[in-house]
Amino acid sequence: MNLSVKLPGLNLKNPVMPASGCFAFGKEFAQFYDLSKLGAVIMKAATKEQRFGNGTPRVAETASGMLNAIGLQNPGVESIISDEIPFLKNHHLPIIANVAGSTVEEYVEVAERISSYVDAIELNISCPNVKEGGVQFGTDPALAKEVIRHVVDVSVVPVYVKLSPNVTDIVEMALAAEEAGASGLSMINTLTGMRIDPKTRRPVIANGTGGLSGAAIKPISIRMIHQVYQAVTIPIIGMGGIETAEDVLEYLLAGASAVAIGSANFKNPFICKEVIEELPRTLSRYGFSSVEQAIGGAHDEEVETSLLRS
Amino acid sequence: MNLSVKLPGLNLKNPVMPASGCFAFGKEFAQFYDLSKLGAVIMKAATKEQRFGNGTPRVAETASGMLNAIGLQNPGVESIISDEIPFLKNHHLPIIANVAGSTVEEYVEVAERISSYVDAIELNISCPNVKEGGVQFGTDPALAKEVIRHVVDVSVVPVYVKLSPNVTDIVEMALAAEEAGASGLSMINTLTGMRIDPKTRRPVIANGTGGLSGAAIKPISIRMIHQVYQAVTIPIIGMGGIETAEDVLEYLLAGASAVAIGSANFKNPFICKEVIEELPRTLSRYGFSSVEQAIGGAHDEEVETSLLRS
Amino acid sequence: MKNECMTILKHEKVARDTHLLVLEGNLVHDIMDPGQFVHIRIDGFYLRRPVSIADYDPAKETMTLIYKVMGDGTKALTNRRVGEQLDVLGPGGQGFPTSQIHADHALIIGGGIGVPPLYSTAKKLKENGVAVTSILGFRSREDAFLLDEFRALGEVHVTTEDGSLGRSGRVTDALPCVKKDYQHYLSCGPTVMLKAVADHLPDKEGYLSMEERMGCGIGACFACVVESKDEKGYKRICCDGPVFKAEEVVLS
Amino acid sequence: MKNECMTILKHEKVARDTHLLVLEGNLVHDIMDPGQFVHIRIDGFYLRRPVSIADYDPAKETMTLIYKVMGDGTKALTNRRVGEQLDVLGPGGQGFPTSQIHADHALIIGGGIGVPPLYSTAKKLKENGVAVTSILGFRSREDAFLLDEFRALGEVHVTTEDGSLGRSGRVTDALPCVKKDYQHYLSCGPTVMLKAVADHLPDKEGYLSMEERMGCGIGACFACVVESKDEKGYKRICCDGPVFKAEEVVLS
Ligand SMILES: Cc1cc2nc3c(=O)[nH]c(=O)nc-3n(C[C@H](O)[C@H](O)[C@H](O)COP(=O)(O)OP(=O)(O)OC[C@H]3O[C@@H](n4cnc5c(N)ncnc54)[C@H](O)[C@@H]3O)c2cc1C
Ligand SMILES: Cc1cc2nc3c(=O)[nH]c(=O)nc-3n(C[C@H](O)[C@H](O)[C@H](O)COP(=O)(O)OP(=O)(O)OC[C@H]3O[C@@H](n4cnc5c(N)ncnc54)[C@H](O)[C@@H]3O)c2cc1C
Ligand SMILES: Cc1cc2nc3c(=O)[nH]c(=O)nc-3n(C[C@H](O)[C@H](O)[C@H](O)COP(=O)(O)O)c2cc1C
Ligand SMILES: Cc1cc2nc3c(=O)[nH]c(=O)nc-3n(C[C@H](O)[C@H](O)[C@H](O)COP(=O)(O)O)c2cc1C
Ligand code: FES
Ligand code: FES
Repeated sequence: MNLSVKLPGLNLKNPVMPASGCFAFGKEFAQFYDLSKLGAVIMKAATKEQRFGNGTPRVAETASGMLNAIGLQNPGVESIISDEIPFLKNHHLPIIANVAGSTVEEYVEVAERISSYVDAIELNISCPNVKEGGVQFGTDPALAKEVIRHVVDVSVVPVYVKLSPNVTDIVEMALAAEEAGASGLSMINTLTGMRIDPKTRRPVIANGTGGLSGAAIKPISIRMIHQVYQAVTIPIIGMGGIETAEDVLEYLLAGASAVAIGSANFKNPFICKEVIEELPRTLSRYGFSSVEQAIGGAHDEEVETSLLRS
Repeated sequence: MNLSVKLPGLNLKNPVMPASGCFAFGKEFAQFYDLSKLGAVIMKAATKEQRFGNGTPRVAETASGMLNAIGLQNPGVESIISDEIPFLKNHHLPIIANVAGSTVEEYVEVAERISSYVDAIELNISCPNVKEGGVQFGTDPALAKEVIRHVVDVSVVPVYVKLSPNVTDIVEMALAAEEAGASGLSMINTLTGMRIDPKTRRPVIANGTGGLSGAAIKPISIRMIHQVYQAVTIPIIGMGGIETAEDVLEYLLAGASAVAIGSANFKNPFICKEVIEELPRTLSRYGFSSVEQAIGGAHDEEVETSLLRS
Repeated sequence: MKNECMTILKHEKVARDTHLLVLEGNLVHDIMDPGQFVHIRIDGFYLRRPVSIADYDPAKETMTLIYKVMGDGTKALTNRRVGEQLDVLGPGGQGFPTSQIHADHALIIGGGIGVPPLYSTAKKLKENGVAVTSILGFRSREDAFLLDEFRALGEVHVTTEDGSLGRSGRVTDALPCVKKDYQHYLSCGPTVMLKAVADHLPDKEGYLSMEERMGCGIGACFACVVESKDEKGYKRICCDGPVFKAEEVVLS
Repeated sequence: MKNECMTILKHEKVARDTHLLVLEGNLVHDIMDPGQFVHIRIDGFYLRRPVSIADYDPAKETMTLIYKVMGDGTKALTNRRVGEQLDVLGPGGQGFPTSQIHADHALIIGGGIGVPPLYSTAKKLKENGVAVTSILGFRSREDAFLLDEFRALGEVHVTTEDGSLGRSGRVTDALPCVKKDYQHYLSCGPTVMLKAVADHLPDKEGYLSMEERMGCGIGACFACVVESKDEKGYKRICCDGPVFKAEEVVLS
């Protein structure tokens, strides 16, 4: 079974990678399995300087999901380049840098600095958990275009724009990204949510709101990817609630060319490896002979399925 | 324990009511318990003429939730007035009419016709499952204002505007509703989602997309109500994923003055009754002596809680 | 209709991916007709699963369900053990009106997992003095079940898609084999099969049991509608059905 | 660290809302120090639950956990039966470095559900020739557990908030009763208690086991950080801790 997918800057041997922020820089997961099994790896967000993030608690549980407000804690782009990327390079897999910032300048500086060390940039204009920057770039098409254009200009590798689902019109945002020169899209980041603890009468998360991820959000992500796939020509990396190889197939059919697994790594540290191993069986059970064949399948005019119920 | 809440047009003996579309016009649930136990009842959407709704399948299961695309099937406003409301009137409880339409004119006609038979109107500008009308009024503040103004003008009872969560800025929509004369808000309608069946390679729901409801969306609704409570002065009826009396308390603390239970009626037909019965115990366990006392509690400056862990 | 935690008395595999479940509880007294269904809650799943009542015994307060593993919900159901409780809502809907069928002979036509509700239907008919001939279609030999039970009630024609048992083909291919003169047929199976059956037997009085994805299962959500030929224009499968007269509904 | 389905050998109530769980599996061989924890997956809950290892026996491949029902997850855990399997990730983090404590005497200070990890800690210390005195605080008599076990290891002072057992008050109120000369203390309990303890004993070498809400439990998500006084500025409780030197972390 051919699991490989070719995307701008990324030659993936399989379409499955860990999502940004749920895998740090890989070291912790390397004790569980060989990281070279992964299609690629998306690193935790990089900002210009070290960031300490939000107060704790930073996570809360929800029905079939979780909230997080880590607040982009990371050691800063220089430290990532010197201390983290070399470890990942040893595993010979495509590396994607998640780039964040508070201002256009910061985005540009981080992207410029890191792009020559990685295979692609995932431009995070959608983090709902920081006071400045982050999500306002992800909800306003004009602001988005500006930051994307500048980052595309300085980056030596393709730029994938990570979209926020907290918008009225996801297609408009996707088109803005495409027009501004994005090589691909990454969908979706978390939905802004909140839980209140009746004991303390306060939000569970110190930051107040947090980003909702996990199986709960999968239908929203699938819907958005299905819409966006019809509107753009650049490829989509899909994510949100993936836990099984069937979920991967659902994303491929909706229009994703590759997928990322986030919060499910916390439930099961082997999840990426297990999903990759299961994927060929799942694809062939549903009549596919490669990953490429399944991409966008839900949009094909003619479908032949011999799977009848009796 | 005083469970009563007074809202414009609604003297509720308790703050719990079934949500629109999940309880039809009450007859089916009357076989399970006495409807007069309810705080109020929100009827299925009414349109001017009978509507047959969308193709089937109309529902799909998701993690901790469900998608639906019923498509506002209803017998039309005249039939609701003559065949459905009399039955509910027998139970001596406040009746809220959910009003829908494709055009401003239709909304106005339905509201004008039905308002004298009910205690309040829930103006549904947020149904994601119909081709025309519905959600575009719920995502554009200017359009929203127009339809709300006209409906408020013709209605003889207070108008609660049901907001769509599928927007970038829920506060903007809430403020628009308040400015246009709404007496209250109803939050939230469903989030637009999709599931794809790998067997058929097509969306599970005939309509393609459907509205996501259930426990999965509760954190999003709580967040939106928490935001909107700080911005408006009109009361909020909260809904989305309520399954327990603790969930009700979480909504009250976030800023809802009353709540509606939707999809959970399908899991457990007794859910509204059970939650109402459990509510006094839950309130007192967390130190409240009335429902009113809990409303907006998460926004109070000073909180006294003696609940320490040891 | 009741919502009851019923006790699992028996739970065993009867064919490929097909399990028989015997439940005990008060709710059994409310069953009016064969062909009604129950709506089962399965831990960890948001929606209930509708399953037809295959057999029931008010004296013993038991009912039998036969279900096929189609997805995650029915798969999880297979893990429930004898002695445990199952949250059941029902009995729902309108079954086969066996007491209104006054005839010498009736034809039963069941496809796959549509067969179970026809078992108690056939039993009731026989009790009422109506002889029954049955056509039971399955995909393959390993999928077949209840054959002996149906044979005890009358003539049985089996079809399988792969020809591994009985006649090769579909249930409609076996229609010419039925030599008995019957005026009524009662059928349950996938909608395509029901349509084929109805098209083949335009002159007979037919009763069809239909399936659709359900929300509430009690008539309140309008998830399970089917187009009907009456003035109202639609029927809800969960409460107006699942059994309809063939001419009442539009099969597509 | 391993992810293993461990077998439940014992599961019983030991105090109000407090349950003892004995698990068997290979993972026990990986335990380095008392005070490490395991991360337990509970069906139907999205996040794992961290629970300290109260005792362990590599020879028997068993470990003991003691947990209190605090919310829905721990409540669901109480329903798991002897003989069933539990999905456990661990052992995680850094425990109490008992082998590095070279002293005649050490003080153990545990509050409520912070007591369990201190049990194997006290045992290890005693094995290494360090005498232990323990202060164990509970809300009330019905919440107390492991008292006899600690008494078998040395002097024990009990405090309860309502005075129903031992001295009335908090663990810090019992500090003056400790007449033994100790240079080290090892403590686990709510953060407010840890802070009070550290403030009372500024001249002693202290080890604190901390709690925070966790995502991954393995160091990858940065959910569980605490401010630290080193150059890096933070520590992750799940992997750099849960046990820290008192002066390493900023308690607030
Ligand atoms: C009135 C009625 C009677 C039925 N009687 C039987 C029976 O006696 N034996 C039996 O094996 N099956 C019966 N079915 C079909 C049975 O309900 C489905 O096979 C079952 O719901 C599949 O659940 P799942 O979790 O395994 O599949 P999934 O595909 O995971 O289910 C996902 C969702 O789709 C729904 N769904 C999937 N397939 C169907 C279907 N064919 N009809 C309705 N809903 C569906 C499920 O209920 C669930 O909400 C009946 C259906 C209806 C409507
Ligand atoms: C390192 C460590 C060791 C622990 N050891 C023990 C022990 O030995 N015995 C024991 O009874 N408890 C222990 N706890 C606390 C225990 O993890 C929580 O009581 C438990 O997670 C509560 O889960 P719940 O589902 O009952 O509560 P809920 O409130 O429903 O849980 C909701 C979420 O909050 C988290 N959470 C709630 N309270 C805490 C808490 N105090 N600390 C961390 N996360 C929390 C849960 O893990 C879950 O993700 C320990 C915590 C940590 C961090
Ligand atoms: C704890 C946590 C931290 C995250 N950090 C980042 C981040 O730094 N940058 C980013 O673009 N997305 C971040 N995300 C979002 C995920 O990459 C992903 O888009 C989202 O969680 C949806 O996928 P999932 O449902 O599989 O988790 C984070 C998510 C979680 C749960
Ligand atoms: C089957 C179904 C039908 C619905 N029909 C309507 C409707 O007619 N009008 C409306 O305003 N909301 C409708 N809703 C939305 C609910 O009233 C409610 O806002 C939403 O489901 C969130 O609440 P829940 O999570 O408790 O279900 C419907 C929801 C469901 C599940
Ligand atoms: S399933 Fe709700 S009306 Fe039939
Ligand atoms: S819980 Fe993820 S880093 Fe500690």
